[in-house]
Amino acid sequence: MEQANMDHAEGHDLHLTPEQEYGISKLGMWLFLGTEIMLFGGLFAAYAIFRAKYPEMFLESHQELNREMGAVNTCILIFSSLTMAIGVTAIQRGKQMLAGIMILVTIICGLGFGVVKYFEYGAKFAHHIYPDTNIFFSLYFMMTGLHMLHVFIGLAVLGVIMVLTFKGKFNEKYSTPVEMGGLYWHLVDLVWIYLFPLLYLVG
Amino acid sequence: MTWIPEAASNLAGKVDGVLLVITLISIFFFVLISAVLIYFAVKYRRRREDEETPYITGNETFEIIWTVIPSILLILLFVYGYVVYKDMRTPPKDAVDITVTGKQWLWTFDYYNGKKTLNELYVKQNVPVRMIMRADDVLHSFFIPQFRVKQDILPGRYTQLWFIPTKVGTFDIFCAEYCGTGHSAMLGKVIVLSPEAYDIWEKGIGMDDGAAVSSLPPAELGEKIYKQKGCNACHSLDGSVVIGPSFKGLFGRTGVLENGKSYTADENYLIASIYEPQEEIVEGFQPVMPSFKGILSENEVDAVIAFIKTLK
Amino acid sequence: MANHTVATNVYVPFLEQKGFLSWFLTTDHKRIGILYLISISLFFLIAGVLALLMRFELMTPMSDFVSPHTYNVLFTLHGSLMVFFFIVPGLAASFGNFLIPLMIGAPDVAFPKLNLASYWIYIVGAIITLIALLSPADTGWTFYTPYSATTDTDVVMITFGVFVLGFSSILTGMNFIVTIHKMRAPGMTWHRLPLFIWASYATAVLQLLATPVVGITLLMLIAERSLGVGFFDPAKGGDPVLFQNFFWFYSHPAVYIMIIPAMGVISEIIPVFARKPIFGYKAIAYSSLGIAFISFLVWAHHMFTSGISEVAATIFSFLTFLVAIPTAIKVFNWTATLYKGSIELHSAMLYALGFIFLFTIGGLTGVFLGALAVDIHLHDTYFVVAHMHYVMIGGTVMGFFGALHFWYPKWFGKMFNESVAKLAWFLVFVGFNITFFPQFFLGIQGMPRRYATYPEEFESLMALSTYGSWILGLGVLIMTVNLIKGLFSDEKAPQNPYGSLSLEWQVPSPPPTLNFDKIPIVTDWTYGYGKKKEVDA
Amino acid sequence: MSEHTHSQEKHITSYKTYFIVWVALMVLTFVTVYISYLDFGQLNIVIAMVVASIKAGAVALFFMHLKFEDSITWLFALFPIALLFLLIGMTILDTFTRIFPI
Ligand code: HEA
Ligand code: HEA
Ligand code: HEC
Ligand code: CUA
Ligand SMILES: [Cu+2]
Repeated sequence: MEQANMDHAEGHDLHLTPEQEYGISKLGMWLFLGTEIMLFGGLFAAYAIFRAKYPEMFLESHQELNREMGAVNTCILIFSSLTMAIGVTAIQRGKQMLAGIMILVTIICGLGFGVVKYFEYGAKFAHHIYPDTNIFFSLYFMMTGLHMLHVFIGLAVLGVIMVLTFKGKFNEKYSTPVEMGGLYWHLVDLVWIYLFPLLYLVG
Repeated sequence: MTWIPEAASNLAGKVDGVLLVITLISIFFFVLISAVLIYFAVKYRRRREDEETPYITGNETFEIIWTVIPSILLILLFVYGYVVYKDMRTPPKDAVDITVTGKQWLWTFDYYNGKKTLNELYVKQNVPVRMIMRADDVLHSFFIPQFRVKQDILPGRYTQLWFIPTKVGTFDIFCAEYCGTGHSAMLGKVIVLSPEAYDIWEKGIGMDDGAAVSSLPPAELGEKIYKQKGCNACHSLDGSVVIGPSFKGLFGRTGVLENGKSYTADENYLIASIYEPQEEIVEGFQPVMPSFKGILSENEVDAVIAFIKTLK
Repeated sequence: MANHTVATNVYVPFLEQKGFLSWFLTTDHKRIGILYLISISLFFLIAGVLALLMRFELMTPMSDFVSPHTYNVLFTLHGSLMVFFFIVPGLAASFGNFLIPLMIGAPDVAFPKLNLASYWIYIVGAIITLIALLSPADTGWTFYTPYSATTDTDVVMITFGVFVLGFSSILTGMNFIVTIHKMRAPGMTWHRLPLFIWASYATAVLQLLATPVVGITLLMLIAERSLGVGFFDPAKGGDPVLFQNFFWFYSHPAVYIMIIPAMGVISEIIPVFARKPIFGYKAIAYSSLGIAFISFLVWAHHMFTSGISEVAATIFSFLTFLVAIPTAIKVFNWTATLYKGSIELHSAMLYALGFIFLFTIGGLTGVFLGALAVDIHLHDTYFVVAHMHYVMIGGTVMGFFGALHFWYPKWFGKMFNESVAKLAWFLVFVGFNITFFPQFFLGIQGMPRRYATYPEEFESLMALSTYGSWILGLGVLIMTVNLIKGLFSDEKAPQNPYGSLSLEWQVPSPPPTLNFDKIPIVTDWTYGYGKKKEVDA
Repeated sequence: MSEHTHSQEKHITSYKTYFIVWVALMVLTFVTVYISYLDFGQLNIVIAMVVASIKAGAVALFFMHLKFEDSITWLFALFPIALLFLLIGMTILDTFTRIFPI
């Protein structure tokens, strides 16, 4: 039987210790990532089916995509994942300045990713390729679009976290938000790791 | 009315077999549970506030019994249901093919012998039929309760079902998949003819169903067509608006079209409305009426118009 | 015996604070529970009135009260509001919020702010859907393509509302899972948890992992309508049946999102009023998880006639039968709990017993539908309508009403009139059966669902069903009035009127803001009723 | 709060580990791109997916610290993936075993 030492539950707020709060947030974040997988899941399932049904269409259409741009974006995103991870370790070690800078670099990379995507979409539209061109492009636009949306949400979240980091709100004792932001950002990377080969390479 | 509709196809009896077995098992469990529940609720009702109750937290033997027995029954039921299903899904080689097209909100049947009917399906008693089905617009579902057959029909792809009609008579065809405003009016009839009667029908020419009908006075023939060819799905006779304008007082009426022009419902207008309904859309209605070109002969259109004239 | 170390220094009931903001910015799980309770009840009443209108139209075969189009709109709204705005958030969000922290001995849920956000997301979704009523969709609650992609009515708005609502469901599910994992009081081991908690946990997993799929599916449908993509449009190479696969991947688990919390409620009510430990605790607890898991594997039983492959149909039929097994276990264990009990027929208990009767009928008719050959005949007939109302009203709504009557004194600190409650129960029970039992026969006879007009041969049973719906409506009305009147009565509810051992009854009624003065130390499970010989861990 | 408060000690991953993982990711990215210019027929997608999964695994295990998480986190990380396979698997099964009468 465990001992109760929970007298601090009195008072106005939930007095959870930072460790408890950390455990709670982390589990919650992972659960949320699970739903994200299922959210993209519908599109992945549609991809699998239509690819098996129309291999030629996929092969032909994917050649319209710009492999180099995709590869560049992959590198940008992987690099941003690295800087994000370094940021997390930095804050866990109490290095606020380094952490802040790393998050800043991550954000810049995210923006860079957006810029490349902007040109990619622009090029597609210029070639009169739209979401209703065929099923491959429907998938392309919806998958990358939903991913882009996640990038933007991630950027907004990281922006806030960065400001707070520079303000010195986080340190080796309390770094939960930075870590959660990091988990989310890595998920964005993770999804792209699949999108890139599926759309650009083996269409 | 019996609790189960008449069994009018070779498949019906088999389906009813499964239905009966499930019903019996269900009644057994339902009666068992209700009886025990009521018995306990009465026998052990609280008589005094301080009654003592035993501390029973479970019993593994019971737990196993009531897991294993239902499991076995359920698996048996699955197998029985599957066996009959397999039968329902496997048409015999010698089945005759009839093509069905469903569109909002009519059925068209194309026969192997080149005939074509609307909303009425003619089949020969004891001859296996395979229906090859396709939709023009949205999902529909071809359902004949007395035959225990049902299959959705989809745009862009064929589906099939089969049956052997065993009883002479007329049975309902329902559209069982929701397909829009006229869904509940998308009704048809399957007419099972004895082999002799079927041969006579087969020999009949054109789309009229037999000489007897053509000899009707035009207005009566028109009324028959109104019901048979599905006009009644969309046009009422009592002035109420279903999907299309009511036929009541239609002849000679003046109105406005979607394109702003006005019109008078004279003979030519009515003929055009039936053959090229999409050309002139009455204001306030949707362009959903199918063309009856190739379905109604000129005589038949004349008959319909004669019928409409009688509706003052 | 659930140990309670509730001190009695300053007791401030959570209902004490007044003012707009104290409600609308509250992070108190009990208040958020009330907000949900009010919202879902409103939707239930609105959608219920729509149902009464529908039944009124169906009294005669012709379409004489409303036009077919209006009828189609009515059942679309009735189904969508009932499913997405009443029954899916339903028990899970209202009673789940109220009870989970209390039952596990925690001051609040794991993420109180997120909890509030979930509620407001629900409201945003509801508002979007209400705006959609300006041009209501006529697709049925299942939004099947291609009809939903082509109809002139506004499908985008209502599906977007449901999409937004989905996030509320997801976040609530996530919140509850974390709460149950991380916030249990010391000594509250998994095998001491009240069964309602197990049920909420299973439900939360379903909400968390099934809801995003319907989200993306509806998004694809919206893209289909607004961007012209063709995933589900055969003319563009798409496949309408794929939509159904995706939709039911969510919507079948969703039916267990609806029922599992109600099963949890029943598992709480029965032991208390029978004064007996629940029979087969572990079997009931794990069967909730079992149901949740298997429910992901059966979705295509809604599609046996849709043109899916026979192989798939066979596999899904088999798995459908499996899902009946954990349910059967629960039903038998509840019944066995009554054995040698000291049974009080309180209104909450009447609802619980009603649940067992009616849900058994609903469940058994589900087995009819799971059987391949029989489903071919019964699919999309009134048999399905009857089945779903037996499980959803006979099951979930009975559980919901039971929960309302059971926890009412705890939640509000007031009492309702018990005799009136019994009368209302009787009307609901009888009215319900008169409304929906005839529909089984209608279905077997072949009467298709979603029919605005119908052949005359079905008239007598349809009319009977309509009369029944009036009795049912009257019952619901009396119950609602009785419960609302109770709020204004002077009768104060005692802390623990039924002698329950569960933690929520060990704090004052209504509970104080942070539930407990001190986190309690739990030394026994929740169901230690009766003369005890040994302690069960 | 009963959830064992012991061993809440965090594992802090070193910068070095991150760099190694990053280099591995870059190499693997290069490999997929390179391979995509060759033709292995049906195998193309298999290879691409295997490589992608290795990369995803590396991100999850090291960048996301999954390697150091408890079993519940693992469960909730893997279960959705299993469900995703179920969704894909069963819809594919359905789509490609259908009967077309003509
Ligand atoms: C609360 C919601 C709920 C619940 C719990 C269930 C429970 C079940 N449902 Fe139901 N169902 C719906 C809500 C629900 N359903 C809805 C809303 C629809 C229609 C959707 C639409 O199209 O609009 C539907 C439709 C539906 C269909 C599709 C019908 C069709 O459209 O053709 C099927 C087919 O298999 C089905 C099966 C089942 C089964 C097998 C169960 C099982 O879980 C039941 C298990 C319970 C028992 C079996 C009873 C207790 C057990 C015993 C007493 C033991 C002994 C029993 C035996 C040995 C048999 N349901
Ligand atoms: C939780 C789910 C739920 C609930 C509780 C209900 C409740 C009811 N349902 Fe519903 N129903 C569905 C879910 C539900 N339904 C779904 C999903 C469908 C399928 C839709 C589709 O096909 O797309 C459906 C379809 C459906 C049909 C089939 C329509 C068709 O296919 O053509 C019918 C027909 O009888 C029906 C009837 C009823 C009735 C009479 C009630 C009664 O229980 C209602 C009881 C009455 C009330 C609750 C009102 C009480 C209030 C008052 C008397 C006034 C007081 C007012 C105020 C205080 C403001 N429902
Ligand atoms: C699917 C529904 C549908 C069916 C079936 C249908 N109609 Fe119509 N009909 C309409 C609609 C909608 C309109 C109004 C829009 C238009 O003018 O096309 C209409 C218009 C008409 C008009 C012009 C009415 C006016 O007020 O100007 C005539 C005449 C007509 N239909 C005859 C028939 C006949 C005859 C049949 C059967 C052989 C038939 N329709 C079957 C839907 C239908
Ligand atoms: Cu055609 Cu319903
Ligand atoms: Cu289901």
